[in-house]
Amino acid sequence: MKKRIYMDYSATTPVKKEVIDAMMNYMETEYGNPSSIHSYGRNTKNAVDEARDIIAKSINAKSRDLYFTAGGSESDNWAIKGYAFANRNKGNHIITTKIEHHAVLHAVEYLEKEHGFTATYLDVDKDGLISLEDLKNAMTDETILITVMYANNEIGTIQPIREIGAVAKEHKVAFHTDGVQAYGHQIIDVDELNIDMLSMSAHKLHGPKGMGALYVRPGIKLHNLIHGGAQERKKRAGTENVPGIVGFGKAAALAHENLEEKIARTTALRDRLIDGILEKIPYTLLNGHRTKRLPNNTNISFRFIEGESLLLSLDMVGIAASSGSACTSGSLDPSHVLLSLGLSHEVAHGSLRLTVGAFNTEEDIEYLLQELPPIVERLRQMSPLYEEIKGGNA
Amino acid sequence: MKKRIYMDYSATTPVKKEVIDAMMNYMETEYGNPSSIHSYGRNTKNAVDEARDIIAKSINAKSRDLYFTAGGSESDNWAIKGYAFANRNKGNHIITTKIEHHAVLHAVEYLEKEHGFTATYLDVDKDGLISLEDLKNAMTDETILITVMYANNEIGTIQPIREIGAVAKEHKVAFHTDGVQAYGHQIIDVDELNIDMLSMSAHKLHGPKGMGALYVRPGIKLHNLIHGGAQERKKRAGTENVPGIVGFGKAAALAHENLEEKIARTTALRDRLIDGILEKIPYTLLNGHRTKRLPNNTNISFRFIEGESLLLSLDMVGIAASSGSACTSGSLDPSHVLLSLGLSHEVAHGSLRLTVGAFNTEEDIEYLLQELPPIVERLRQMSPLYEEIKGGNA
Amino acid sequence: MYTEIVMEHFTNPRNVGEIKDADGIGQVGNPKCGDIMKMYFKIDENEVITDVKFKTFGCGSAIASSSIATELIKGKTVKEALNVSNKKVVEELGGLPSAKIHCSVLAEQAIKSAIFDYAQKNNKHYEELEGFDPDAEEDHHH
Amino acid sequence: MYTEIVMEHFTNPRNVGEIKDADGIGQVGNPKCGDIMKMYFKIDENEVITDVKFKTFGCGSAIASSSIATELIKGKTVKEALNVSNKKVVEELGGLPSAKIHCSVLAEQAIKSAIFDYAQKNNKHYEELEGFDPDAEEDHHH
Ligand SMILES: Cc1ncc(COP(=O)(O)O)c(C=O)c1O
Ligand SMILES: Cc1ncc(COP(=O)(O)O)c(C=O)c1O
Repeated sequence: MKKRIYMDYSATTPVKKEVIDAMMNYMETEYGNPSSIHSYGRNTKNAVDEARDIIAKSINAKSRDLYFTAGGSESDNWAIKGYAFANRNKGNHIITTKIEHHAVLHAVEYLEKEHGFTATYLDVDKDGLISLEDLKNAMTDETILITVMYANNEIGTIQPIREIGAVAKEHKVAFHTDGVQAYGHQIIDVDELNIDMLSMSAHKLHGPKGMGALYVRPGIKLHNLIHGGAQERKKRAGTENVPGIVGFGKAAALAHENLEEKIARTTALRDRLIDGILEKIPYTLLNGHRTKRLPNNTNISFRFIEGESLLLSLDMVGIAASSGSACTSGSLDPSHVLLSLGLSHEVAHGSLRLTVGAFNTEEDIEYLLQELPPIVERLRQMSPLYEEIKGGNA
Repeated sequence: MKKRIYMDYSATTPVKKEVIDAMMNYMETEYGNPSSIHSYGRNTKNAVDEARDIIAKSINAKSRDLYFTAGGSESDNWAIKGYAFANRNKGNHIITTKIEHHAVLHAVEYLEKEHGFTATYLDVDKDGLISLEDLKNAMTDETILITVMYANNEIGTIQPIREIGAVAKEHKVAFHTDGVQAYGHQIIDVDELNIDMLSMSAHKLHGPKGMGALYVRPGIKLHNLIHGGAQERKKRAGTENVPGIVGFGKAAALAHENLEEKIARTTALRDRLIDGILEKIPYTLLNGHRTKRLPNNTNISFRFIEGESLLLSLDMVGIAASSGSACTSGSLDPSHVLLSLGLSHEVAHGSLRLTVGAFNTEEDIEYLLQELPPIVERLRQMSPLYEEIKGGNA
Repeated sequence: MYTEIVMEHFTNPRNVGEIKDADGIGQVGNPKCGDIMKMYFKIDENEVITDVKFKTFGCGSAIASSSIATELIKGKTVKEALNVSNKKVVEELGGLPSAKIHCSVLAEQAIKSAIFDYAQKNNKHYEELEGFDPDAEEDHHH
Repeated sequence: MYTEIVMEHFTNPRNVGEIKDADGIGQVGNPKCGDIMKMYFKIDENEVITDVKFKTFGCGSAIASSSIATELIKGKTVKEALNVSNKKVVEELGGLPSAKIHCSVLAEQAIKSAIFDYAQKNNKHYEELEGFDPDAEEDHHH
């Protein structure tokens, strides 16, 4: 079989064998509805409770404050719209950033466009970091919510979450953070970090797709996004996705086993990747902060070439990667995140995201470092932009 | 092993072996994000497209008009809130019924309470049917949406969908129907039935939990419920639950194989159940229409006893059933559906729902008919209400 | 959902039945709410509850609460029976789901109600029954 | 996503390169949008395109479109080349995803642009080029 190396862990991850095994029992045998009284129902209810305990504990929260959802996007939408609708009597202003995932950005824009809210979109510096000064200056009497992502999905930059939480606390506004890329990859303590709401998604940590969670601090009031049955303490209706929940619980448990060691291992792979590429290939540029970044994230712009042709070429040698966010590919505009860093459109178009994970080895990295330079060179040879530069240099 | 007979197919269904097999490949091997360009992504994208084609075809719709969601509740909430928000310029009145699932009822109530809409909740007759006269009389200049469920989850009654759709069409208002209990169990043609929006849920037809769909007729405008990435033609964000979607597709394909034969088989089991119980046990009453009902649904009130103790007793002899809707158990109030039929609280409390399915046999029915009478008699012997009647009769 | 003790008492409830010539009969609850408990007491001249039977319309925990409550008071004096609280019932059952605590309250009320009946018929007065109204709509809905 | 023909042309693009003494050079597109196509034509006295090379900055379909377009016109007359439409390019590629149709438009424009350059230098006039503006911002964004 052709070599296949997956380096797109931030787009999604393979479901671990142990996770699949845990889920299987709840598809084949224990398929009851947790709301049912009979034995089928009771058994699944216990399984749901256990998974909730695992995930709550992993962020130092109480189980009763954790709600299961159908993914990171739902969690983000619920936190933001739910909070805005339930607290509009306190004010109508929301603060966020220019580099949020679209699940946050479009939810905030929707509230602006259709429901009378206003929003401030904070700038970031060339490394993708917001400024706490800017944040404080953006606060008005009408501000009710700050939503700033924990770690960026494209460039991996990690924001000063604790400090943002402190600003929110001081001003008595709620703080939501999109932790989809961070959860399971960083040590998160919602109390220590002053987080009021945290969005999580199972498929970013070897759990199932279509499964997420939202932590909501006691006292925070939200309107439901999905009304209906009494599930999730009446806050999120719908027959529980029991296999999904069980799988998420298992994935969370596995992710938090020796998390620090895993972070160290992944960071080493990442650093070899970043250093190797920057060293071997000229006209390259690392996007995102060099150290305040996700342990798995490498994002590099290759001048004079375009990202998609790079991806296709890598795919042909068996390497799966991404250019900008997987969600936005198919669009002609370059990523809003890269543009927010101050990159020109042209350079933003030529970016490559390599996100490594549990199943990557050092050999994978060496293979990439061997395959990538000729691919870049070949595409550059085809590029009229490179020709100009060489002309200039010659 | 102890006998275990599952007669709670309306709460949820076992996932079929073929469905699990279809899903497995997309957990273990083809785990890519459908939005990704590389081979992992392309393979999953094709799988999603195929599932969409199957389901769209099964309701005589175009694939591009079918959107995947995380379940029936989300579909209902999206259809109702999404339509209301997007069409408030046309009016603020919604027509629904008193016997909707809470996913519809609470969504409509939320719009009333928090967003300035008004609603009419149509009565039903003793069989659970709405009157078309009432519907027409409820129409005002402000009416924008009619949402009436296809088939009721507790009593199985099937509404005159085509006729309701015709009224909606004539008055140029949108018609949404909660088809969660009907889809896969009835032959549904959205064009023939004048349905503008149809909610579906996979776990009611041997598919996975946490997976649903919404059909939306071209021209119907909805606000998104979940904003974010460009998935589902930009109408429903979130990384696609690929295994869930594939499983739903497979379940839908299986459900529609010889559907008419299956309906006949299930109807025969149901009729034996209904007739057997009514014949063998006195002081009983069938809830829901005798013939305009789901082929799998039996709902009977047993006077003088309470439903939960009946369920527990059945569970002890290995029979899984439900009393009212699984979603509402745990609440002290009897089901809003049964009360809407005109039952007294006392009688409503003593109701039992038996919903049969693919894995039930005639022997199961006979076993139930043998176990149920002594259980009912034993509970009645304990009941002070029965004592009174006997006293009166003696 | 239920403890083994609850299930055991639901499956094999003690003291089910009626006492034709009871000295005190109490009925509490309301079919609207889905539970009615009726208790029959036989009480001797020393105010000892020599026999007790119950009938209950209600859920599993209502039946189990009735059963354990009758066990707790059989052979006890009226005074002792009046001191059986709903907490005691829950304790003896090894716990009840929070939505079902009201069943234990009902059992306490049923005992009080039967003794109230006995007290009225025999012109007795118990300070534990002060303020007790057997016909009050018990408010266990929130 | 892409047909086999597209992938084949992306992997083995024909006619990549420059022509130093080209008779016509055309460049279209814009780095902002992520694609630039540049074509070099060698044209003989009979107005036959004897050689053609291209350079492209862009996605897979932009490169494949350039490649197939150069194949379509090599050895053809200028007149014939002017009649190669973007539809023809898509057809020859066995189809393009709808989001990528603009790449085929770019290829058509690149051909026209190179011929426009040749026409200007040689004082020629082609009615197919009437109204063609090689510097117009091609509007392929919606
Ligand atoms: C009629 C009806 N509508 C909606 C739902 C909700 O579906 P889901 O549990 O998939 O969210 C159900 C089932 O619980 C139902 O029976
Ligand atoms: C930062 C971030 N937020 C939100 C999401 C959305 O999560 P999901 O795909 O589970 O809906 C993603 C991933 O796609 C993400 O990376």
